[in-house]
Amino acid sequence: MTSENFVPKTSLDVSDLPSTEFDHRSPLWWGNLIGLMIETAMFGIMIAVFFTVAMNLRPFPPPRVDRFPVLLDSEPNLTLPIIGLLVLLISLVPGILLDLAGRRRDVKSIKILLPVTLSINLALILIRYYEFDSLHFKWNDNAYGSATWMILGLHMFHLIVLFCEDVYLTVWTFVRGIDEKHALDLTVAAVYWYWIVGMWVLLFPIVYLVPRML
Amino acid sequence: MKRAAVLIAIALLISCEREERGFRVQPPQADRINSKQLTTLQPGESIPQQVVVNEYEQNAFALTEGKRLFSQMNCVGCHANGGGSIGPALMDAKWIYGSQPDQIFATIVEGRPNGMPSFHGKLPDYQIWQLAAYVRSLSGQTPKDAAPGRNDNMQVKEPENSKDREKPNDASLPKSAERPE
Amino acid sequence: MEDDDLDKKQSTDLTEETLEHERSELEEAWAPGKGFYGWLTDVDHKSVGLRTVVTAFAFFGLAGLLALVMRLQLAVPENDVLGPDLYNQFFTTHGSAMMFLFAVPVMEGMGIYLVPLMVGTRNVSFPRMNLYGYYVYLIGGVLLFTALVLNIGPDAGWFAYVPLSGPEFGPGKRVDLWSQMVSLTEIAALVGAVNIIVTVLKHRAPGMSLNRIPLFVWSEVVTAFMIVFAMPAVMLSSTLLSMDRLTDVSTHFFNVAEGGDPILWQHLFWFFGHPEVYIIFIPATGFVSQIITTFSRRKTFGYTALVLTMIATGFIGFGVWVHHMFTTPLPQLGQSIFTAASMLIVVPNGVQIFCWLATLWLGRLNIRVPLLFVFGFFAIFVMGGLTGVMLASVPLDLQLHDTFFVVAHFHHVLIGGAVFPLIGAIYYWFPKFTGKMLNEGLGKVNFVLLFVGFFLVFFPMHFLGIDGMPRRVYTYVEETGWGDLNLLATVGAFTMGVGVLVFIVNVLRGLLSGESASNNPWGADTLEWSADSPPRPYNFQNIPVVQGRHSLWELTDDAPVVTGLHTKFRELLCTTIHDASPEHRYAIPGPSIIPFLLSLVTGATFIGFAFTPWSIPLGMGASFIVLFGWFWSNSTEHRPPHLPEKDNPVYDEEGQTE
Amino acid sequence: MKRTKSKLSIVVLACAALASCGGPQNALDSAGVQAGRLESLWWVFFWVCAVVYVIVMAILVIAFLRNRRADEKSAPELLPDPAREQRVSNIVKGAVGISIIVLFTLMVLSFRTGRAVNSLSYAESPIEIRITGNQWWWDVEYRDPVPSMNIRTANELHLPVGRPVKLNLQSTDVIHSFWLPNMHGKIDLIPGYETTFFFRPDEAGTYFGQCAEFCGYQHAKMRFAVTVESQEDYEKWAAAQRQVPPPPVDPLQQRGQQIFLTSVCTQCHAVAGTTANARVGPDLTHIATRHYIAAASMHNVHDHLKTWITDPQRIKPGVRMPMNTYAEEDLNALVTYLENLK
Repeated sequence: MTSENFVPKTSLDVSDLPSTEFDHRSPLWWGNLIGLMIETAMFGIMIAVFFTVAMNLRPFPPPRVDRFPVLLDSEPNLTLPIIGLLVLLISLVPGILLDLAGRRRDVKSIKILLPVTLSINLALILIRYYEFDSLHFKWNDNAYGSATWMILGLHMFHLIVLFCEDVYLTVWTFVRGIDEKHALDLTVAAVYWYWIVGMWVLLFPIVYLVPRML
Repeated sequence: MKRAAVLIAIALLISCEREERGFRVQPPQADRINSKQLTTLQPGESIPQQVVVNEYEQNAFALTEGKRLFSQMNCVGCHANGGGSIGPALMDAKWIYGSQPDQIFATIVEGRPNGMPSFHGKLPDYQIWQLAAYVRSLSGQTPKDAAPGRNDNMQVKEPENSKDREKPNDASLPKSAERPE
Repeated sequence: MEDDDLDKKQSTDLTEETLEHERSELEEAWAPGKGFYGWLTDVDHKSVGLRTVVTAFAFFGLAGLLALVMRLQLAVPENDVLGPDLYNQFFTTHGSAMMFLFAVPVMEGMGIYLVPLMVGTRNVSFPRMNLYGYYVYLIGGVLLFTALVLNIGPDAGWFAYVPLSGPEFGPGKRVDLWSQMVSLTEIAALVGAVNIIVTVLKHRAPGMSLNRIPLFVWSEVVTAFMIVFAMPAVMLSSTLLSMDRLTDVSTHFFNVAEGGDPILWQHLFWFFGHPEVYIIFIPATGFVSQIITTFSRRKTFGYTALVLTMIATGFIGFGVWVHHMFTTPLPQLGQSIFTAASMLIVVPNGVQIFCWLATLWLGRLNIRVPLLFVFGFFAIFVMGGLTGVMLASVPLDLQLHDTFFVVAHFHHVLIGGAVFPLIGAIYYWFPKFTGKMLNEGLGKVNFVLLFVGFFLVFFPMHFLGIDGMPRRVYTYVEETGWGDLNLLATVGAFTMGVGVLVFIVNVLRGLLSGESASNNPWGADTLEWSADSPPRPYNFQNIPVVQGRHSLWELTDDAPVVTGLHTKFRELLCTTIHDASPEHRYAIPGPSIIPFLLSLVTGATFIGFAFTPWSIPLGMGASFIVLFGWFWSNSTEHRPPHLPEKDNPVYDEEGQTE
Repeated sequence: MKRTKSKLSIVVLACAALASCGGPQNALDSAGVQAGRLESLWWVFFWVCAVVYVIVMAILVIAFLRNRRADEKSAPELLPDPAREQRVSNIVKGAVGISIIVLFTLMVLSFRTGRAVNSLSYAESPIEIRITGNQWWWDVEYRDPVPSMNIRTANELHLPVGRPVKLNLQSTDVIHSFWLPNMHGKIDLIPGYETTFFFRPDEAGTYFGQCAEFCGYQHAKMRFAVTVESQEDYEKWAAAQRQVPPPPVDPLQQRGQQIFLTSVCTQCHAVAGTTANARVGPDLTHIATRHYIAAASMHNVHDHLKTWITDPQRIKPGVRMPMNTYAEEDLNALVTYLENLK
């Protein structure tokens, strides 16, 4: 008790405990994880919206309106999306390496890997930007267009956010070096990255394959 | 502090006219129905005519009411959703009988040759002014914040609040409908 | 660090002098900034929590005033105090404010203030994010009421059903501003939830294993998790709605003709909307549990049952939303399932009620104002729960749905189930918040006025509903014969108004001239009562090691305390998730203006989104700049000059510390 | 003790009020088989809930009144007598068990009632009525295999006793909800969805219903009236409704008709047998046979018609009916004409 004159008889000394821990031992990791739960919920709801729309529209996907005569087979193009998916999967390699390097506090490889991931992020954002065309629909053509644009857009938003995060980490690393806290930040960013990839592995078939299956 | 107060006051005024739901309004310029001048010929100096402002063009509710009337009074029948079919298009820059509020009002009230019926006495003035305001919103003459959004039906045109402003060109109007300088 | 180290009590060299020295160092390290700027940048969870609570009560008052005007309008048939336009704005703002700006924030605010104290730590895990959350919430709230003053108040109901709220039938910017308000307040709610969860998971005092966490903390954790899964639904759906309406965007999510669906909106909204009421109710059960335990002077009856029922409620709460939609064309099967779920959720609530009754029955009561409010809670909430059972049945709901019966029901549940415990909680924790006691006599008057007033205003509404009076009507014609009961309700409403007035008076009086409170005026059992009243910025000079479920009651005076945390800068102790044995130390940032700046950017972005889609890219750019500064300053603060090297080493190319 | 008395008296008052309550718009004054089933289900729920409430309150009050006081100084009871705890916890468990059983019973009962009220949908030869919700009035169309036998009216229904009614409901604008408490619960009218709804009126009389889903400015006054009458009366009414009203003979009415046809009215309203055939507003062919105007929110009498025509925005602000200005005698003629549209 902190009343003025009370002197505790015994104590539990924590002064020799470390000041940073990885993974589930770190509050930051948990904060990040719960943030991801929130975003996952968002995507879950968007998927529900997508399928509601898919059930409502006959035929699905609806005929293309961006050209004349109206074209009935309006499934999205797959070339660019598949490229994007592959790049995303490949990007896991530097991602994992960076994660491990962070745990090893291996400054040398960190300084190599950060720019690599950064450039891959950028590439992905560009691919996504052009990916919107392969849908054949604008967001305001019909509910199907709206839903798909929203899903792609939400995911692109996360690509951009992660890109910004990496920019920050790169700058810090090259200016101030790697300390315990930023080693932790690297691993946490890695979790975010895995989540982004995982989400897309889930969303890709929904956005691009379901229209062909229904 | 004072500036803040001023800003708030401005916001207040703007939003009030934007969002006002005028249920029992007196129509603006109700007196002008019969004061249309069909020719520039007149004895002596021509009377300077001040431009009529239609407050409804600033008012979201009035514009929406105009939109409702536009379909319920079957304007769509000829003008389609502004794209025009039997009647001229209303979403472009071209105006046969003038793009000014009072000119549109007159066109609706008096009717025009080759098909435009006269709504004289068929609608209360304030509803005609609402229609006139909406007609101008079709070519983006009204503020985007006040213009109506998309309809809950098949997408046929970009909604009024997304329509970019056309530059009205009244060159093509017949002498009769020209406004005297 | 091993678990059994907890029991290894090292004799300590703590003396008056060392303690004095430490205290002065802590005072310096944790002191907030000076003056208004200091207030603007203060990241102390207590100041943030208290601000949230006060702000929420302010909005409660405003929304309450709106309610009084609405009651005036309904007092007699064909009344014209308000036209339909104003009335619609009023009831929509009343509902939205009560749900988004009062109920959820006030519960989270109490959590943000109390949870760190109750689990025995010095601040939340992410203090700056915490502060940011408050400012975003403030902006959202001010937005709603400014809009109302400017005649842009939302007028489509707090549920904003499309198509009435859609682009075709909701002209102007009213609904847009509403949905931006929703997004802003939900951001705040989510930020608070993350903070509460992580704080409870990682910063509990040594020895506070999962089965020793105070019930209020449990309730806040369950609530926080519900927020995490429910709020995204409303954030997203309100964003979809504003995109349907937005200039140059006009998507078709809710446009039947283009494959959208008005019923989709109802699903999305109630998927948030029903968990919402448990998000409001569960913290209130936390209050009730704490108050009952303290004032019946005995261990809580059925602690485990209470925890499990809270969690159960949290889960089932997500499975009942369709009972808001029984009158829409839905498949029979779906209806039956949701009826079953809606009735099932009564069981955990019943268990809670029984456990509390048992505690009261077995204990020796110390009847003070907080306990009176708990009494009111029972009398009102139980009735609301029972009418809830009626509404869960599809056939009965066909009659009662969207009538004043439902108005009566959810006011019984929300006012009885949340507001009464909340006011009781204010009476209970006011000494801790301010170091002053509230007046018992005034408290009793306050309780009686609220209690009687409540029954006068809301009980008659049951009959009005059965007699055919729908909700959300701005007036009613004479021959319906609804006049008398409505007049009675209006009288009751003003009685409640007086009651709230007495409450305010009591609070002000307490602040100005209340008798000063000791650390533990109620002889309560939870850790916050071992801190000073009001607590110091660092809460505890030495974090206690918890000995049992009722920490203070079971505290032996040779119990060890935590030493060795840095006193020169802000540091928290992280403990393991399950049994809370010390794990590592965790430096947290101090005061900063950046959260405020970021909240400004967020606010501008969202309000701008009511007018143009371009606010999103612009806002993202601005946020990036601000966040860059945020992280940078955050990181530099982890290397304060006096921080021993071993606490945050910098590594060189070889991975060796320099 | 006082509080408890007041609360008990409230419960008593509740029973009294519920038992006594009735009227032309009351869910517990059933005039149809569905409402009857719902009503009996209601009473089961009501008494169960009442009993539970009284029990809980009794325990609570006794717990408060029992003479075991303490204050914040008195030592907390951390190790209570285990036997006693056990007894109480058994009681609690029992209570939980009982409440589960009760809930289950209630659930089964409500499922059964649900089945029962839906069973009528197999009834043969119902009267088919298409009801279209508009902001803020009800468009009513009696559908008959023979198109010429259709009846078009608004805001008022006439139904024969004991014959099942099938409603096809749809909405042209926003979501409305059709609610006729004395006959059945509500059903939503949702744009893009066509919903059907069955009920059977069993008692003659006039009943009122109202839109139950918030639908904008005049949600409060979007009412409708239902007259349940004997088969003969119904047939008489229907026959009259199918007639085209004869052209007016007396000069005043003729003037009224002329005003009607040449002024604003025809833009929205229809009168069979004239050039007025717009479907924007309610059909006025037999307006004189209706008891109410303005969506059953005013009695259909001379003065009301006048005020309604000239200044509807004062009576129902926001309603679609525009304000009109007529010279006094024109107005008289117009109203006289309408009053003779039988």
